[in-house]
Amino acid sequence: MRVEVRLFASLAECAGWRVASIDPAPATDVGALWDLLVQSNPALSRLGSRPLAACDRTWVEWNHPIEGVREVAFLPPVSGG
Amino acid sequence: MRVEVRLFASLAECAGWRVASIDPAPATDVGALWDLLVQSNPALSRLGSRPLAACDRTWVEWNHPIEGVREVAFLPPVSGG
Amino acid sequence: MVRLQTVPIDVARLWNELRADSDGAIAQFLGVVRDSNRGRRVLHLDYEAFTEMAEAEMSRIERETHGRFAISEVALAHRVGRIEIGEVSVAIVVAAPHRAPALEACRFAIEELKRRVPIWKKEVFSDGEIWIEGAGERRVERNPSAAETDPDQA
Amino acid sequence: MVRLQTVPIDVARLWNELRADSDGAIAQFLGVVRDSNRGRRVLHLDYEAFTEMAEAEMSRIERETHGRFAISEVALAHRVGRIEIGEVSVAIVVAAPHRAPALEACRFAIEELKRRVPIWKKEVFSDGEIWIEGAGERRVERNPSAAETDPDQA
Repeated sequence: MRVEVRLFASLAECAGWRVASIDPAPATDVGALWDLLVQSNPALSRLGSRPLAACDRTWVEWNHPIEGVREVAFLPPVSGG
Repeated sequence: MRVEVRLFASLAECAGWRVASIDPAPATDVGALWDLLVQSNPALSRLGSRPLAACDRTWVEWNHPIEGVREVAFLPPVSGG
Repeated sequence: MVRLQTVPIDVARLWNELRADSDGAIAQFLGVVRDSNRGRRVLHLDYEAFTEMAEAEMSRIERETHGRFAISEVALAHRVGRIEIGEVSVAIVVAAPHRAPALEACRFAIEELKRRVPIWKKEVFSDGEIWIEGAGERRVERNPSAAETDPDQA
Repeated sequence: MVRLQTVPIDVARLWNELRADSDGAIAQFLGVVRDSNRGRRVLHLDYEAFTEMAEAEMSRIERETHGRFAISEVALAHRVGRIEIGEVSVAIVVAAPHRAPALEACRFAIEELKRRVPIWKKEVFSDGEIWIEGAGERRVERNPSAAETDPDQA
């Protein structure tokens, strides 16, 4: 299984990429997937607390399962308006 | 002593006049002055409850004294906006 | 900025005049003439004002709004005379550095204007006219012999 | 009506499109790009959106606003890309028969938009850029090696 992972704003600039197709194993939820990303991109940990997450364009909690999800987005706290 | 009395909106249409110079005696407050007007214009009593009042362009209560006032306005409940 | 005017209210111009580069928020309320009231078709409205007192009262509301909220500017504009369906009868525009005071000041100003400013509207129908007086809408027909209180509104 | 757009927001046109003759109230909020933030002079802003989700979230807010308030229409428009000082970044316009629901729906929609819609702004200064993230404004310098949390905003 692979999921499409998307990063935005400071997260994308920090990681140096915006979209990637990733095999999430062994992560089974969104929080564990973020931890995987931080392992391979240590700069992401400098941003402080964990970002927000959305699965298939809907806000989710960190324990949201990845099973059946096509796209996981990691999002800084929003600042539109 | 004379005061300038002004009527607006339905009150003016009902009385048939908008401004008059009136000797308020024996009335000494705004409420008594209104009662005098109703005596000489019985149609005004058909409007139901007493209107609002302003002395010299400021809202006042019914017991506001007339002494020293140049202009007394009787006003229906407002409906601007 | 306070305006009682017979010509149409130019809203975009109002807020261009108000806004400064240090303002991040503009809140605005417009009252517009509706085509009906309680099922009766309105042709147009006629607004009458006690002009001198209305301007004084609007200026007092302007000052009170500045005193209560962290805003840069507030404009109160009201039109008088004949106003057609769809035209703006009243406009409140507030410019402020931030949104919460802008929105709260806008609401305060329109509520105070409707409560305190001596202006009255008359609805004109194809078969008559009615003064709207007060929030309770005591209605008074123009012909004194027909004057009555609308029992629905008492 | 929901719009995420790179071209300037034409506010007068928005409310002319929304308004019907049965509406007596139009409430509007505009966010405008300010020339400074915490004493630092801003040259312009760059807004980035997660476009597909932002549009979906704005549509959800539109539906929720209709569900909560007695309104006729609500428009949410947000601009993305580079925006100059004094330009409108966000517009909420509500048309309703009466003023209380118009004002309350306008406030609800802008608060929800700011809380939930995935859009981020970057302030561009003469000597650098800063992402504004969240109400608490955690600021992240562009260069990862300079990334830090602003102690004033923690």
